[in-house]
Amino acid sequence: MIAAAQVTYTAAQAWSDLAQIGPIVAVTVALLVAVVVDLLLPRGLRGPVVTVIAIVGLVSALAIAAYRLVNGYGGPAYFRFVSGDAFALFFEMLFALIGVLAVIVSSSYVRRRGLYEAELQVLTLAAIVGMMSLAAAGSLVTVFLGLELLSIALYVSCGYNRIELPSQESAAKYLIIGGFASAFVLYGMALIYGATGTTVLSDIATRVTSDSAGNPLLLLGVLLMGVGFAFKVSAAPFHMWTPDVYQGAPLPVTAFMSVATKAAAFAMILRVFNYGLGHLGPEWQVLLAFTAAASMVVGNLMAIVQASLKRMLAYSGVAHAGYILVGVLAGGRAGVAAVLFYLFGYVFMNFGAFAVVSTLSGPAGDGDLYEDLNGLAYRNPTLGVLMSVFMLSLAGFPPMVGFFGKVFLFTAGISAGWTWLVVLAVLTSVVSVYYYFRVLFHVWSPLPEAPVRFAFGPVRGPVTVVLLAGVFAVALGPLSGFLLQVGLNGAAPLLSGR
Amino acid sequence: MLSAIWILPALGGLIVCFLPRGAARVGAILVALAELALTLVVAATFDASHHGYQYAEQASWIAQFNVSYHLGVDGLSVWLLVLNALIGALAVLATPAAWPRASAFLGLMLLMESGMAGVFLSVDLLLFYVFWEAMLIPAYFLLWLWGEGERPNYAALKFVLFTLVGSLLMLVGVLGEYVFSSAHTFDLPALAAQPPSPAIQFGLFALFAAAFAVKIPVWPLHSWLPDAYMSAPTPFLLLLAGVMGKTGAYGMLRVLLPLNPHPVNWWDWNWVLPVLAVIGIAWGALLALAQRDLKALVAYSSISHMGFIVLGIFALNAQGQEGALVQMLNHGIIVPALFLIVAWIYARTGSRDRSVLTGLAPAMPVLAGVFLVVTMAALGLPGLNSFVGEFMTLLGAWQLSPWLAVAGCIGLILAPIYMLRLFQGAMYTEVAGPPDHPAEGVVRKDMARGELALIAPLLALMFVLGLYPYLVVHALPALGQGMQVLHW
Amino acid sequence: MQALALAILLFPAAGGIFLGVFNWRGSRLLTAMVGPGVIWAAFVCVLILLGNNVDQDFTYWTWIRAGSFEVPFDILIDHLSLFMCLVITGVGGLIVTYAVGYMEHETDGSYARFFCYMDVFVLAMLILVLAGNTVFLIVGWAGVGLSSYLLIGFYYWRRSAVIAARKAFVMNVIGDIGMILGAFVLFVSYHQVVYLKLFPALPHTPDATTELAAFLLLVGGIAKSAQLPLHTWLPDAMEGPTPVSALIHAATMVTAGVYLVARFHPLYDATIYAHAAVAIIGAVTALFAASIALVQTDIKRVLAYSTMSQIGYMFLAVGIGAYSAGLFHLLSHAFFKALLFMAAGNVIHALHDDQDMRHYGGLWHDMRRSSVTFLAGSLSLAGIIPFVGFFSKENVLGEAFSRGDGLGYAVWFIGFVTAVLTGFYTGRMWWFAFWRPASEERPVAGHLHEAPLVMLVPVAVLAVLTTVGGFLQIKAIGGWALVDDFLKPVLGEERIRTNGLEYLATVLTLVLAALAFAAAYNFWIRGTWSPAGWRARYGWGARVLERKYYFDELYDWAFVRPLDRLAGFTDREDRSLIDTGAVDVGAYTERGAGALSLTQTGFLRSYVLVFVAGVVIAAVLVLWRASS
Amino acid sequence: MLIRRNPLVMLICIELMLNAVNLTLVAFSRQLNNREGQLFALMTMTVAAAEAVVGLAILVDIFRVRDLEDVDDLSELKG
Amino acid sequence: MGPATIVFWLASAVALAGGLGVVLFKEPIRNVLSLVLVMLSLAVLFLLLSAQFVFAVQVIVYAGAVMVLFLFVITLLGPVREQGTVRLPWQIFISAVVIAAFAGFLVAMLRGVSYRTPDAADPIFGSVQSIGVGLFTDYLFPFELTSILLLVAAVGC
Repeated sequence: MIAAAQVTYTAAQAWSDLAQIGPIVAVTVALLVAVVVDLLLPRGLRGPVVTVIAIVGLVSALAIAAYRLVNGYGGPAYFRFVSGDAFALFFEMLFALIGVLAVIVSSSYVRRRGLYEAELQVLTLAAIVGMMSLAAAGSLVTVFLGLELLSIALYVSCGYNRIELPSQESAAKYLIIGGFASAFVLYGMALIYGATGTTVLSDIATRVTSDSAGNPLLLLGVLLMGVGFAFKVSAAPFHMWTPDVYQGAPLPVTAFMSVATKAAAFAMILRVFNYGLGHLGPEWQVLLAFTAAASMVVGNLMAIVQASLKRMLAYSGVAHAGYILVGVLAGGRAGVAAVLFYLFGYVFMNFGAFAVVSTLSGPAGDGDLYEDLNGLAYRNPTLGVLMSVFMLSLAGFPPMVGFFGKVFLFTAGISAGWTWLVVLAVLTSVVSVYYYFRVLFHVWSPLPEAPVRFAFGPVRGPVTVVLLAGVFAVALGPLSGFLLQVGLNGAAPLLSGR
Repeated sequence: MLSAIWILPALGGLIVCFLPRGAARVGAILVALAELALTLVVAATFDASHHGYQYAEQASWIAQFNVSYHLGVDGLSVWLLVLNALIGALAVLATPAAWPRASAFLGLMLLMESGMAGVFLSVDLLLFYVFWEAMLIPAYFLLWLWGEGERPNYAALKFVLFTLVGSLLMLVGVLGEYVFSSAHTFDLPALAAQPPSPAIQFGLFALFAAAFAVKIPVWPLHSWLPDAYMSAPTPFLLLLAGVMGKTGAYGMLRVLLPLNPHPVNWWDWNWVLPVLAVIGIAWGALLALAQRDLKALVAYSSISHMGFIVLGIFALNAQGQEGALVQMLNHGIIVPALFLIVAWIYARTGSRDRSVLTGLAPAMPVLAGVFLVVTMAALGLPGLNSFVGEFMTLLGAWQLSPWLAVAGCIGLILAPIYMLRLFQGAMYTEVAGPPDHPAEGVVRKDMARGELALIAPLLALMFVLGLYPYLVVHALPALGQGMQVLHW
Repeated sequence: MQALALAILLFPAAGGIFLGVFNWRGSRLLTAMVGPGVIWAAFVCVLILLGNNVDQDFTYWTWIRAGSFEVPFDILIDHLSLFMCLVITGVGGLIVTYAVGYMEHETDGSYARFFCYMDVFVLAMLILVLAGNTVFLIVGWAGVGLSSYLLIGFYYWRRSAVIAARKAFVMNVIGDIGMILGAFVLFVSYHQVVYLKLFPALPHTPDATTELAAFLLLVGGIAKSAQLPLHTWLPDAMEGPTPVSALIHAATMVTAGVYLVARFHPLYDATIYAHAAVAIIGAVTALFAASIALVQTDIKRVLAYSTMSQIGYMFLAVGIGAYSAGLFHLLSHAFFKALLFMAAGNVIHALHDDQDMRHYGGLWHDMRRSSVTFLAGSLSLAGIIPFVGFFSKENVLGEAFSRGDGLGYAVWFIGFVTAVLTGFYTGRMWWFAFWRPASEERPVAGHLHEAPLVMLVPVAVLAVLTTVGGFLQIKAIGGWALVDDFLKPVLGEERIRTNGLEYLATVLTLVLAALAFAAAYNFWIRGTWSPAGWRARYGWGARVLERKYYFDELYDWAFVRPLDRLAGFTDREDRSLIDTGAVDVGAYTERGAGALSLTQTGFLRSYVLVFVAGVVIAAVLVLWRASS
Repeated sequence: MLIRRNPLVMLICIELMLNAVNLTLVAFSRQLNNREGQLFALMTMTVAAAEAVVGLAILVDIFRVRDLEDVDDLSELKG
Repeated sequence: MGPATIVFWLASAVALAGGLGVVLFKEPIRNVLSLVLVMLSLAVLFLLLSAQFVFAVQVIVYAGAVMVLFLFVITLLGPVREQGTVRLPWQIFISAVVIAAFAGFLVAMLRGVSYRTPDAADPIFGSVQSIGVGLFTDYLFPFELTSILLLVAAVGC
């Protein structure tokens, strides 16, 4: 009889493992309840109830994450496949926050567009579970599964608006290229597994030492995974999908995707590259340096000539990916903390901008052109001012968080020796000011006589979201010291491996 | 106390933005005058003997990078603060009641004033940079939404992009300073104590100088000025021309020189900039000669005047730099007066073209008299304020190298020519007859009492600073220790 | 005493401000009272100071302090400055009282404005004279330039006046810059600004810095005293009202250059070339101006050129080291030139502002009193025996003659020739304008009403001074020299020992000048040598003189026109070179972006292709990095 | 995948690539003699299946709207 | 040349042929069938690598269920041959070049790998029991994740 391998897994340890990944559990529970409720309730009630459940789940996840972040962080759980350390908690808190915002905005958007609401919330919840597990991943397997769960949830939500072709086209494009890229990642992971013999990141970290740079398996693995990650972060040579998908997908999905995927992808890069393959530094840094430089240039240049707001914001996302890559390249505690800080700030800047654009969309379709913004400041002053705040923050003007993010990123960059990249970043961000100010031009240009395409009704939901995002964007500027400290704590566990 | 100086206009500005037109105007005036009083109190109680920063306020802001919210005022910045507050108050008062969207306009003006006050106050490099950029945003909106001329947005965008290229390069400089200087802090005096190696200083100098050169503007980077000044509305122009240029020059004195005392690598920067300044003086003067529009003439003349300031700063000796500071104050007094007068002439005659304007003196004798005094001050007539600055700047430059001073004198020779063309072009050409029976066409529209009251403080300052510059100068030796590069 | 010294300045300042700001629309009487009264008050203060024999440097407050460069606001009271103050306030007071009458047909506003400007001028002149340090000297220097600009351009509804004013001001600014650079050199090499500290610091042997400083200060002197290179503004300055010409362009301002050299005599003693240059410029200008005066038809222009010529004499005197002789000639010139201007003013006033001598004639008969005074002035100008002009001019020429070296004789000879020419054009002016029977075009045919009392009294006083003044210093004929003794404490010992010969020279010049004056009689009146005949034969000479040796055209061609062209060039250059440079950058980025956006074709397969291309590039990079 | 124009075929190619990865994983698992590789292979299978399902669903949606058999037709979003 | 190596060469040849077939056949149905062929040959290879459970799953689940679904969808949507306008003429040429470069890299990199000869596999290595134990102890978390993944896929379509 083949003796079964004896594995001890006591109940106590089960509970402690569960506690480590508290937020993920909360969101999963919410997801399951939502699915069940979606089936049982009559048509009318479904949408709002699911939204409420989603919000409750996310808020509780947020609470758990915050609570754990405050007093003591956990260690690895489930045989080091996932860990509850500060880094993971930081991101879980971030994703829960994004989730809450996204759910509010999408519920009112969907209702206005006459779409079917419940499924979208479920998909968002699923995506968040994927992201959280990705951020908390302890092993390559979890990374891959989190990535796939996130991607598939997004493929579906991109194609959510079944009636209109652009939405489906964006979903199809995203799926095919996404599959292609995840095949690359998978193959890279297989090679790393082949070379190191284990998929657990902490073991990989110990086994990969600086002298093992010669091992071709590792090199190829790094290359392929680097390519896949760059795709996910929509860095330059692999960003081709971003504008089309952002433009095609329904607006709240684009908003969620632009912010959440970027954050999750960067968490993944930090986990795998900075932590796992720390000693292989020079190799993957060259790769990321190339993509960073390319994405800064391409992102900013392309954004100038865009006519559609969503495409412009997509390219600005590509550019910002380039800036954040500088932080990743810098590595070290300052670098990682700068990345975390910038991601937190970027979330609010970008999400706020998208939310403002989403308030423009009426039953007829998304208000996507610059002209739709004309005289926004006069029609709805709060939105106008807040849009200006977001644009200025994205452009990196001081009182707002964008500036401080850039300062920390560039300081880490320069002290790590990437001065040429920082200078390139600075010059390209001057170009970025041009198209951010073009938005300001339309927002503040005097009210045109011709009625704008979308006179939009009362939009309390997204306006509150925008307000919240705006307050965060401005308030975080002066309070950046506090947030940076949180980032530094988050970065600590990551680097303990090295 | 010092925090109040920049918070008061900031808060005031925000509040005024949302007040209705009437209340906004009154509120703005109150805030501006309170700010002026505050700065005057600081200036009055400023004791010149004490070296280093007074009224220093320090609180840690971002501990990880030991960035501290550190404000302080010393000989250099105390009078610039007063100038900022004074010109701000005048600008608010100069806004006519029937100004479109007045409350937003006044609010943004106060915000800009608070930004500039912040620049003069901050002793921490990062805080300096934050205020440096923050003052740009209201300036963009003011220049664009209320700009005259055919393409205000083009001018505003050009202004912002020009300044931004400079200031973002400065950002790299600021961070480079933090990284490369062994002090690993953003505190100016500490950074000045341990400057990095000359080669790094060379690079950092270039980065910082880019930002300040655009702002002042120094010769090759000045092409934004004509567009910006021509399309700027008059009240905003007072602040833009009067004070914003000075932040650049102040930055040079506060940040650029102490932090990189000898930026020598391929070439010595301390030699490049005085030459550029002198070219700027000549270039600005020549351009002013060629202008037909009065406002453009004054704009270009201010390039020439700013050239003196930069020349003084880079004379790297006591006379030169003190002359530069005095010249900053003088320019900050004279240019707003000139722009006010040009605006009043424009209001009365409807045109700014030097050749079209016929003799106005008989119609407005008081305006003619005031215009005469201001023109004389502008061309540096000894006895009035501008001479003191120019004399000491040229004296400093002479000690640097006689040829620089001689070249600077070109500006002195050209100044009377274009200033008198400005004055006589408007006032005296083809006057129909002796003053008591002016030509029929010219309706007697002399200066109103309000306008006179507006320009009176500037006139008084011109005389006071002309006859008793010691009032300002005695504070100078108590410059911050950051200035030890200057072998007094 | 300190307060009194400051009072000299405060009186005219107060007057100027009061008239300028308050009394602008006030009563004419008040203006008439305040204007001259303030100057007489200053005169009284000067007298008091003179009486108490004050010789002190009063410091009031620190003007500028920048490290070692310390400039106090201080007034230096010594015999030289008191001497100049006497001239300024005394003659100035007379002229301003005369102006009360001369300007009465002006409107209220302009009347007050005129006196305000006059007071400002006197203030500036006093600052110039009383300044105790180089920087304050420059302040006074430019103040005088400003007030001359204001007064020349007083009739601003006349375009020519406005142009003349601007021209004068720009010339003065060039002079100011010379002064400023001179002050720099002095401060940089001797680290002193206050006279009393600066002069002892000066070396006694001539070296490069003293030469340079002296030359630069000389540039200032030349511009202010309208000497040769920078003289073109003086004739045009006649656009201003006659009292202005009298005060500024005869008595005070133009003599500033002489005062400057006298004040900086330790510096000039320590130089050879600069000192000689002063003399040469003075002599050449004297000759040059006298020659032009021969052909001028406007009475005020004749007087202007004669002023230029007389100042040439003064420069000649200080240039050869005879400082007190120069100052004595300055004093005498102030008397008779102011007299001539005011007398001419009376005539112009009577003939309704007609200044052309050809329309005069028959004045001896119609305006006897003014003619008498004018005769006294003319004789003094020509240098005839009893008048002050003779003594001061001969004194200068005597000093030049007895200097003994080459420079002395050359300069003396030029002075001698100029004296003859002066005699001739003065005679021409007298006979042609006054003695000749009334010409047809005379605006007022009948009996000319003589000037009012307020205009005649100052003229009479000056006439008396012109005749009596000579006896102050009759050194020319071997007598006592009061002026030299008065100025000895400041200017030091006389450098030139007089030998017997120069009396001979003096007699020679006297006789020839008298003959020239007489010759003018039959040249213009009896017509033995008809003017037309001369003009036919030496036509070209006349034209050259009339066109003032084409200096104006030269300056215009050399400076004014190229400046405008250069300005136009820079304006175009600024737009094309720098402006488009910046804008192009924006355009290129835009075009680059456009090209890039073409790659976004929308075809899925091209995206995948770019993706794989990216992978290949990344692979190359990683390989290169791994191998290096 | 780069050459074929039919979206369905593209999905098949992706499946092929994932199969290839499975092969390498199992091979390495055998070589390193630990079972992680095989477990990972199982995981990839489920993921591949899920992706195929979703892919086909989306393509069916597109086909329902208009009969497309060439992926290049999908090019409204560009520029 | 034991029987195992023969089977190995045979199976890998078939897999290669199937792969080419998937890419080159014009008819979609032929592509799917060749993919099934590839999957089966892979299953045989798995057997050789003593991964019995994976072999079983591959054959039953993957080859069976997924491929059948593909077949079904293709037949539903009309298996028409590929033709119509060729929108991107240069696409084929450039992609060929790129693919060649990429393959070159793969080969160059992998040639240098030194393979360790695997030691003898104990009997329960690839068996269902060891996979089962592993799945429910070490891989517990990923297992749960896959369940969520499938749930989403179900909701999605």
